[in-house]
Amino acid sequence: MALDQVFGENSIIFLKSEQLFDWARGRSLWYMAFGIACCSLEGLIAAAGPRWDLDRHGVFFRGVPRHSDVMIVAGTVNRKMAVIVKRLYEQMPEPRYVLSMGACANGGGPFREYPNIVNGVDQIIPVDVYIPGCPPRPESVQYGFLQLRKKINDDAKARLDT
Amino acid sequence: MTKPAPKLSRWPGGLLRAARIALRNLRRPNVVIQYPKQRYEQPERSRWAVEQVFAEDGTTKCTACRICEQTCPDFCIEIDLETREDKTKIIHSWAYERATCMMCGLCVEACPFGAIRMGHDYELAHREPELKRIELLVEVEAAGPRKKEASDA
Amino acid sequence: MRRPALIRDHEITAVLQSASIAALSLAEESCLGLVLRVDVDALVATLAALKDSDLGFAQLIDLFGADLLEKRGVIEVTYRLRSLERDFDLFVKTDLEAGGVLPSVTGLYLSALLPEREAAEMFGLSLTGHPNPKHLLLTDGVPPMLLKSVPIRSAEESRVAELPKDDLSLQLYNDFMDRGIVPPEDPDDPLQNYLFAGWISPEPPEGPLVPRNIRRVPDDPDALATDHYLLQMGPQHPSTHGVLNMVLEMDGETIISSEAHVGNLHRGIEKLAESRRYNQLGTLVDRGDYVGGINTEMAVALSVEKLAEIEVPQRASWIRVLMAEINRLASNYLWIGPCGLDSGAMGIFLFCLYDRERWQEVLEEVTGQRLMFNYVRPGGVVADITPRAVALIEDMLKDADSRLDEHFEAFMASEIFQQRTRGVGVVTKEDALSLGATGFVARASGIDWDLRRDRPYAAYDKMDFEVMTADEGDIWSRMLCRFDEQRQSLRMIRQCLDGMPEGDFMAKMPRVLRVPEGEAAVPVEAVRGEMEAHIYSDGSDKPYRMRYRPPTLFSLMISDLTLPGHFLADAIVNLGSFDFCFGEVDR
Amino acid sequence: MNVWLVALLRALLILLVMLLNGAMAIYMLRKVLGHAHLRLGPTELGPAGLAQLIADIVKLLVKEDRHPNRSDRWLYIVAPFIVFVPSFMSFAFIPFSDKLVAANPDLSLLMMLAFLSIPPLGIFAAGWASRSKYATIGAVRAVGGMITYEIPLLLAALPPVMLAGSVNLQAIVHAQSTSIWYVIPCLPSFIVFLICAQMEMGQAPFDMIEADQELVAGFATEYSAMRFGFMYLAEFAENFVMAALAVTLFLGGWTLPGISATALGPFAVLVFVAKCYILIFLFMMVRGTYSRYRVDHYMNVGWKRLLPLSVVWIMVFAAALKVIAMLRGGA
Repeated sequence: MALDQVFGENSIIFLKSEQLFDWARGRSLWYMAFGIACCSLEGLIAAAGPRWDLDRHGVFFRGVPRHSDVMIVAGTVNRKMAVIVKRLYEQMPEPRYVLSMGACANGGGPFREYPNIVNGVDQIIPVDVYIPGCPPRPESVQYGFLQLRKKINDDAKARLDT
Repeated sequence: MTKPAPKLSRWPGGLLRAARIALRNLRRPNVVIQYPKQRYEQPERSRWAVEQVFAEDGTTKCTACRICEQTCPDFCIEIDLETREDKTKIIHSWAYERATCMMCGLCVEACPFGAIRMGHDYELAHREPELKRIELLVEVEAAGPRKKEASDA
Repeated sequence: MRRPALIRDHEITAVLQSASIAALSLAEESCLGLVLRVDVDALVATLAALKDSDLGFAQLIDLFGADLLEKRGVIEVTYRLRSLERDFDLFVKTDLEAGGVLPSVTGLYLSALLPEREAAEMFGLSLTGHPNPKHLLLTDGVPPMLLKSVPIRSAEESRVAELPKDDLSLQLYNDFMDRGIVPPEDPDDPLQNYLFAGWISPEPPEGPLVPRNIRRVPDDPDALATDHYLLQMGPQHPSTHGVLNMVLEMDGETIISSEAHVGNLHRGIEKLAESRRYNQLGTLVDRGDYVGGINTEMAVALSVEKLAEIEVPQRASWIRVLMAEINRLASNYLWIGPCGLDSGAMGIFLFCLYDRERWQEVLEEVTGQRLMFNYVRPGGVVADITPRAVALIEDMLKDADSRLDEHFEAFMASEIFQQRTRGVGVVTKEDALSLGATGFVARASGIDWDLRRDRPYAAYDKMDFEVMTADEGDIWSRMLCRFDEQRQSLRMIRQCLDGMPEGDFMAKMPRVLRVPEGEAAVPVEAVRGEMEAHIYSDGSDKPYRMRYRPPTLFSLMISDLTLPGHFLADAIVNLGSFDFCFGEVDR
Repeated sequence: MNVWLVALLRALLILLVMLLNGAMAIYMLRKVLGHAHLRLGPTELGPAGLAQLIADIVKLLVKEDRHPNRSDRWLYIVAPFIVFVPSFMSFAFIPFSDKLVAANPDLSLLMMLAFLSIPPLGIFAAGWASRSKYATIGAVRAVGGMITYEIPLLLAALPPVMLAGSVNLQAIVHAQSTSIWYVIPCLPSFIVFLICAQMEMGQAPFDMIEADQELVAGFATEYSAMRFGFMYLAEFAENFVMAALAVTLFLGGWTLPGISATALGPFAVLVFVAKCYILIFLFMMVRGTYSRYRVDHYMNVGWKRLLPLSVVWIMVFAAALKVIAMLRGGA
């Protein structure tokens, strides 16, 4: 068998290890405690609370963008907050994901007529999963995390098929 | 002055009491609702995304009167309709921005025909941005305004 | 209950005569009470005379503007003074032309510090004599939003609105731009405190925020002086409870001065209220104090009912009191928990979350949502309480008191926490008065004032409960007051359940409510302090102007005062003890 | 086999033991904190969430390792190893059972304590090199705190040495297996030892170094991916080292009161590890309930209360030993 088959781009070892990495990335998502408004009470605090324990899925709260993989934008992003959100997104290490949580982050929500509001975080940073609701239930955030895990698996499969 | 405040004592009495309570809590059963397996049964009034209510024979109750479109404070509902000569209306698209709706239920209260209600499905997370705006009714003939139901004000 | 003699208008005219000020008019307006209209340049003199007089106007409760350019061609600025001994509120109003100059009254009442900045930037006025006249909520390049001439986005605009890319102006960009500090392009630059996505200006903010004993640089130069550095407790910080951005000037670990940058969550609640109907105001005000939604909705409902003379059925008032107290319990739990977490105790945070979940179950059962209720409307409540909710409350009340004692024992009585909180973050009674503190912050500093008892609204006059006040004013006494408030709420819920009268829950309301011309404000004891929705109506179905008095904006000013001199660790627990809610501060 | 190969094999074995114990401690913390707070720890992956551990570590391995560009380049890279290597080396002296000990020099107790005093330097280097203000405050606090609590730690470890008459850990365990466990005669020094151990591990109520709420992540603010993984693992490995030290010095190491050393045989290791994990469980429960001291509070607890207490206790202990020796000798 050609050597690059063994160690090259699409060799067996590379494929298997890639699957393992994607499995690990999907299973241990650490989110950054960055609650802007009311959604943070439901999505970050109540979801990590004793009733809907996010820790079961391996989703753990880290206070620092350096250690976290998922950034949950929970709340309204207005003009003053937009650059702060963008800068914090830049400081997260590479395989990073964004969960746009709540009506305000998805598309401006109840305040989208106010000229000072950014209508939807996807104008600033690439968003992976949108979670409708105002505020969404803690379970809808967990459902969002399951969607994110499916998305990571799909990306992994797509990378394998090519 | 109700309960007098405990004085700051030199001996760690408070710490030992806290330890006793912590150990008692260790024995308490956990209160987790394990989401994917167990589900929290929602009360009947809980409000999530707007859904259409269809009459018994499957036709829509919506008479395209646009009251809900005007009531919604954030313009989440957009009805594109065209009235033909004989006064019947065709609803080309009953678009509803589910992702930016604040689920306050004002449109359901304002709808005189009870054509929409607030659903109970909270698993609405989606990945594609196109799904933010979904069409609830497409190319449907609006119901005639004859039977005007008593709306629950 | 002691009812001191109300202040008659002749007493006020006597005070003005003695200070030789010619008041424009002094009239009793229908829904508002005594209103004193004064010319702009006599404003400061009037307030000074009123403050020094023996009528006891010690507190400036609120200060806001209103754009009456179409009606009278003026911008009207209202000052609401309160005298606690005489239990009386006086409205002092002045008129300014568009773009006028607003004299600052921070010399008399310190509580005008932030509201003046906000009134000036929202109505395009300019401030004189203010120690720190920067923008508060908006950023540079944004027009004064609350003027009627500034439109909000139309339906098409808001549906597809792309914020112009280059217009992402940021107040801090501009602040540092004109100080000649070029922001580093690379986000990884460590010299910036990466927590705040901005950067650090070498020298401290100019102008002392609070003109008190703040040492800008070490007093004697030859002492072993460590140079001060700026620490940014940025908008993303695990313990700032939201998007507060504190610029702390630190000397080692002690804080020299602190300046709060707010406005990161400014969503224009007051501007949007001018384009919403009266029964839709609840959805906006819910998102103001997003933890205590029912109380804020009740404030709007009471003001509108006072204006439109709607008589609310008995049962609706009782349900309002019941739901308000349940909401207060749920919100207080979300204050005890984070206070514990700030000082490191993880256990108490999660137990309080579980208790809050059980109370949220009741709120969802009755109103349909866990946090944004949209339940209290002008005229009553949307729906009646269900038997399942009553059952849930019953079994909750059985062990609620014992759980509270357990929390108290497990967390508050431990010596470590007491060492962290006794004598820390002390707010003296004069500071609390001069900075307009209301609610539990005032009660912890010795001001015996609770709107539910002193000016009962809804069905509070039929409840019997006590109000606890402590007089040290440190974090420990704030916690004691709040714990006692929880116990009183439990008592009130018990009384509500027993004494709930029969009857319908909503008065006969027209489909579209038109409120006659006028102006009204009913102060409500919201969870975090006194909140009122001051509504100007012009006869149409939409309010002409709604002022949302944020209680936490005033406790933010108090925290700025109490921070200097403490350690960084104390600052964290101190900020947590004021229970900020930034949907309300930034509105 | 030649000596070098044996030493290398032992080192690898000890590295495996350390990684296993560090990872186990991380998993145990999340489970214990979960159950102590009425919730479950990780349960989705693996039998009881055990695979969660592998997922975390593999994810940390493959994460992008970014570091601030104007930081002190070499110190930034070296710092995690200054934290990791000493706590790895101190694993070598733990007597797991009669024969199972990697290295058994005569002064194994002193060597272990010496290695345990190096990580504060690593933490300071990490905090200083990453040039962020929060990290620097964390670093300065780390050095101040750990130095304050190392002296009482050493003094608390002295009474068992006096009783056993030797500084070799294996000898202390043998001495305890013949007579009673040393926790009974020198209880105060056991309590002081536990308090100082809690401080060395940087856990609440002495959570100064990585005070989540105040300093966001303390010295590890600027570290991402596997560098942070090293320090996180080292901190939890130190958990195990402190528990092992406390067990060998005070709770009779791998021996059980009644049974002799030979009868135990292979079960000695299980007994030892079980005792260690009971102590680790105690540390974690304390971490989950108590709030954090302020910086100056725990400094004066260290200097003004623990230090004099342990010095006075040693003098009293020595005097008591002398008196007992005289009585037994005399009678």
